[in-house]
Amino acid sequence: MQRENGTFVNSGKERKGSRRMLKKLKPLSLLLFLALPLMLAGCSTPEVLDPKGPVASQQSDLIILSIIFMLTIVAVVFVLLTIILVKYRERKDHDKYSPELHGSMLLETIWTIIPIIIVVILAVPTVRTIYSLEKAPEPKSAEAASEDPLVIHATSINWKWVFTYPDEDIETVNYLHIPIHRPVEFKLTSADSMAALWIPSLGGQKYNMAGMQTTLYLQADEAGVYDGRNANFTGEGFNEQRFKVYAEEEADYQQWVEEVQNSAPELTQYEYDNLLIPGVYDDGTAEFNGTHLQWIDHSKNAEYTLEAWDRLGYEPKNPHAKDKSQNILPEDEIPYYQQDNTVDYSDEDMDNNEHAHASHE
Amino acid sequence: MAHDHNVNPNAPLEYQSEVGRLNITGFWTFLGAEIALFSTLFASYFALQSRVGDGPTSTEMFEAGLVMIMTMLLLTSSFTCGIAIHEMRANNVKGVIIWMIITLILGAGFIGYELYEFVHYVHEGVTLSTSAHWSIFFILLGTHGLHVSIGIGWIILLLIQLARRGLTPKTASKVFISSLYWHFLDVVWIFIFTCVYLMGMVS
Amino acid sequence: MDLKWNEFIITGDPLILGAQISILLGSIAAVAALTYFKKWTWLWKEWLTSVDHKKLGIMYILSALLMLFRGGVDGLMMRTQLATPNMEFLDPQHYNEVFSTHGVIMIIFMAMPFLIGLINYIVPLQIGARDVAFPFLNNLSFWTFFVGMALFNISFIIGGSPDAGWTGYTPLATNDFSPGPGQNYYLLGIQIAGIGTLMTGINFFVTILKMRTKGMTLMKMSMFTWTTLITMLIIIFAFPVLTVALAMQTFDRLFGSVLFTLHGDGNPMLWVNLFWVWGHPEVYIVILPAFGIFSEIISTFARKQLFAYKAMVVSIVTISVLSFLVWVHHFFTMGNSAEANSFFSITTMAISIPTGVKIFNWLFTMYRGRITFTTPMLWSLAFIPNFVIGGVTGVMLAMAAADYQYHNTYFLVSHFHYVLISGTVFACFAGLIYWYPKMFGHKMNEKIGKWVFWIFIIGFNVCFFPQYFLGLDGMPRRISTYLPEDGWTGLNFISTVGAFLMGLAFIIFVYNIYYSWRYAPREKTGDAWGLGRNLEWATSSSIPPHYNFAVLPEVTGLDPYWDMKEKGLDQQKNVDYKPIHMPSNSAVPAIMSVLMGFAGFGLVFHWYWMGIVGAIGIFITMIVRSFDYNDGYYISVEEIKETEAKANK
Amino acid sequence: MSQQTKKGHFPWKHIIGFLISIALTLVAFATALWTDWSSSTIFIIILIFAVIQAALQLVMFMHMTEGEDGGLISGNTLFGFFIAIVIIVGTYWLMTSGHMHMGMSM
Repeated sequence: MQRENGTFVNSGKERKGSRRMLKKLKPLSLLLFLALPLMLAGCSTPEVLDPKGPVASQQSDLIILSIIFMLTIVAVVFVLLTIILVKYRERKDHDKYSPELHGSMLLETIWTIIPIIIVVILAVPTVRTIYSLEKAPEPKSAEAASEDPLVIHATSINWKWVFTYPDEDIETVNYLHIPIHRPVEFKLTSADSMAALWIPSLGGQKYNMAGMQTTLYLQADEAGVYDGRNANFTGEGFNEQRFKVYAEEEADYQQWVEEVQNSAPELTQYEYDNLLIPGVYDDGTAEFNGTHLQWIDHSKNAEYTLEAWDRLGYEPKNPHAKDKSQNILPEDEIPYYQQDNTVDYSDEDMDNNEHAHASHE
Repeated sequence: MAHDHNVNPNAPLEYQSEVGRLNITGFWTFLGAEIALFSTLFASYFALQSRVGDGPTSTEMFEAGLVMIMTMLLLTSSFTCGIAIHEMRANNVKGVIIWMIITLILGAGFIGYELYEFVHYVHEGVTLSTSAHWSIFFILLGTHGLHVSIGIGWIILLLIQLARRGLTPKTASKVFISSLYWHFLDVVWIFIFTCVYLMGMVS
Repeated sequence: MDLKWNEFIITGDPLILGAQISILLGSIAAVAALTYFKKWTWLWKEWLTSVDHKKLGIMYILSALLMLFRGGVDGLMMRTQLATPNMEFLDPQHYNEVFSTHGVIMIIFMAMPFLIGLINYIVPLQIGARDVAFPFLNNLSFWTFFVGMALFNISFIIGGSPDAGWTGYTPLATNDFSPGPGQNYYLLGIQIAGIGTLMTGINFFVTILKMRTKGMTLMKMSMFTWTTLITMLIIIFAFPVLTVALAMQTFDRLFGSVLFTLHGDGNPMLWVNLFWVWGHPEVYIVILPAFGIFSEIISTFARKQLFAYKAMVVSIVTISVLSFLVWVHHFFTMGNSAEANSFFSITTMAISIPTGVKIFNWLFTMYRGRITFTTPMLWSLAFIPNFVIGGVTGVMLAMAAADYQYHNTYFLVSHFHYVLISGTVFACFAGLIYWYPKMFGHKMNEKIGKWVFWIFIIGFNVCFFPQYFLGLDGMPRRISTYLPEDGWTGLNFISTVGAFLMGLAFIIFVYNIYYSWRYAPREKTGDAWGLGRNLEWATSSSIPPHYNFAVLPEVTGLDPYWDMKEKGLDQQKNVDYKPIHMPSNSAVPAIMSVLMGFAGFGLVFHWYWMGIVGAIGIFITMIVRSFDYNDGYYISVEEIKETEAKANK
Repeated sequence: MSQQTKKGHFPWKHIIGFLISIALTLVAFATALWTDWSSSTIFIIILIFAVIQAALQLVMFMHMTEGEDGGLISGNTLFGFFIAIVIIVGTYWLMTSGHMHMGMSM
């Protein structure tokens, strides 16, 4: 055959080299394949796969389902690759060489159909879960069914979280308490940059955007303290924009609410506006009586933050500026705060998600 | 195929040289990119259309008469540009130049009215910063207007070359390409007229 | 902009100071060397103004390697910062700038130019053409890319780098939250480079469709040419979207429009949407040519024709259409309606079908072949398992309901590094090593190359595999540090070790370039590997003469050069030369691009006069070009004979 | 390659094309301003007019289908229109569904 022709055959030295390479290649692919279970065993269960509520468990189930399929695919490809590399590597007696082989209708059909089937199998639960996550989790018992979801407005401000309980008329900064076994309806918005509320143990994230309101349903079924944070990059203090979620029995939760209502200071507009200045919250956490909804709902007025900056005398500065000091005016020097600015957004009907859906023709 | 240097003397002048053919195909490909460019602007316009903030709406600002004049100017210029190419295929340099000059005058009239419209809006207090709606309005219309202005400058350059060199495969392909550009801008205007002006006056 | 003069040059950071000093010294050394060896004219005439696709290809690749270095250093700085909790190597602001530039540089200024460089060099040869359809534009493309790249890169020493992520999401990227010149650099640098990319798209699209040699029908083109054709089609329709989106954000930042701002009822979501309308096709722009390169190499070193060629073509065409229908998977968490998320979830998963088909086709190309493990082949073989890992995790991310848990986490970071590194970067290495003898007349040293390969592969997996678990354990991307109690320390440290292994591999790779230049034996034929299948190996000498082929080859089937060899035909025996028409060099593109850079730099700092002067200059160069009736020149038969006789002597 | 118009031929094609586009423009104008149909009906009708007019320009004035690359050019343009529809419809769908936008003016 033509290919016996001298120019095409590699020197023996090179061939020996390639066999050496092959020996190295095999353990590598095995290593890769074994790495997954090894690493799973080596670490504690990752947060996402250790759900503490119905939302996170739906997602974790979906993830595990997909991992099973994907591991199968990976296994098939790795095994096939290894076999082919071992069997058809260049050697002296290449009797298996058949260069005229360049297609097979049957094989091609098989590896087109199988992925289609896999995609369909994965698409069905995916779509079902997407729709299911748009609603509050189904109550497990009849008594729980009577309870409405607890509404909490979660507002992202560079670089802190403000949680508003409109029915309880309290507000917290950088932490929140929720009762277990009861769905929580988070109404997400942002005072400035786009952020994402994420409590991995309880479920996936969704964006907080100024001038928009998105809804995220979560629920804890196990009491505990969970980590929550902003998952979407918002600038310099992004790291610190995290919070703790205290999930507790209904009674404990009620007690906490009462405590805050009785002991927390009143929230003033000046104080709230100061929160809007980009920065990490120095005191860590805080709680207030009254909510910022009496002046502003950022999902209805995206410009409020910029107006507040103006009032307070805050100016955004080049991060490389030599002088980054700000001159924030005290409350009594700003006439705006001497008057009553109450608009009270909390009274309005906030539950028009359906309208938003229906609004496109 | 590509390296076939045999020119077909029966083909129109602009297709006779290989460079001419390549340039024409290349320019059509570029127009494909222009379609994507303007559709992005239209997509943004539709997305921001209702975001008028504290500013006025389109209905409050648009004037039907002005829009109609601008549309007619551009439509007619597209027609005269077509006639120029018709003359080119009849190998009549003078005809090409005359019809192209008419095209340019009409185009300049269009730009004049557009500038008048913009200046008028600014006097009424409607600017780029008024609201998202007006930002995208000025950017969409401005992009189209900039294209037309560049087209005018470009065709003037080509007319000078045409006057100097007469109709050759090279000048012919250049003039033909500029006519494609001009017609394309008319196509874009049809959609601006429909989606921005007419719909803006409806709602 | 009220930028104080002492804030113009970034000071006060030892890392940046070091970079400033080395850039200064490097530039002085380069200028001195060019002057000393009297190479200025040579540089200008032979390279900078050249319209030869081969020289432009090499210039693209050199720039891309430089950017791989810069982006790699950014990556190593990030990994150093994340090696242990509460690290204080970079402050948050600096970290933000570093990851923003890392992303932009790697995608726009490394991956794309590297591939475009390989495409520039190889595709005209593979289709048997003397040059591209628009050689002048090709030079202009290179220069706009280069100037855009330069403008983007000086940001870290002058004025400050962009710090809103490579995605530049609004409203964070608006003036209110990102004051300073950083984000302007992002907008103008990418804009200028993007113009060049669009022109490349048009140029190669027309080149491949119109400049093929006799007998080469579409279905006889090499797979690399096919993937290039489809990539160019995607560029033509995706890049204008980026152009508009960047222009709109530029208007917001420079001219007071309120499209994406919190002011004036703007809609920040629109930027996110438009960015990804371009951004997802962009992923395929950098992966499809890689698929083409792997197809070439696997088929060459398995000594077999590509398995299921037609299915491969169908799959890339399908990918080109689907790539425009999946962009929403980048923001499933934006609160879109369930209908929208379901639709885009399914289209995204569907794109895995044609991709899966390709994987099996590559595997079966090697089935019953004779596989030799050269370095380009090793990179291509490593691509398969690694890309499959990246691909299957991509399917996992495509499932919107699950994506809510992966989005913005290291799971995602790991996924896209798996696909982009094992796809694009492996392909760049594989393609460069494979075609290296064609470009420089000698191979790269195989032994050193294998060291590079193994260190890089191990480093890559050690770096990115743990990141899947970090993501599942709740580690968001883009955080500049974390706490010991987060429990991410161990995996992060391992990951950092892997990153440094990749850095080591890159250094050895560069050393190999030097080593091979000094010591590698020079190639005697045009078919350096002895196994070439396509026309790029059919040239008369190892480095093709500037007219590529003395006589254009005729093609009768797939793998034309393999055919010629099988039939024992010697392409070069034909001595019936005719004069060859070639395009002339031009200085206009370089000047025009520098003017663009001048205008762009002015706009970065709101110095509008510079913008206007630059724009006038650009128009003047355009007018000059319009009046330029230079049709190129003819190479005489004598000159061809002389060149051909000298080939490989 | 289309038949060549030789010297002296009257440009009928252009004149007819021009008259049709004027007519379509006027009809669209009348539909938009002088009917009281719902705005979505009007939009669909005048959009159809616009598409017809665009096609007219492309084929009659721009000679899209002529030349040795007529097929290629038409294919490319049609793909362009496909992309245009994807971008416009997709963007509009995403920006108006799901999120609850409550800007002050709405």
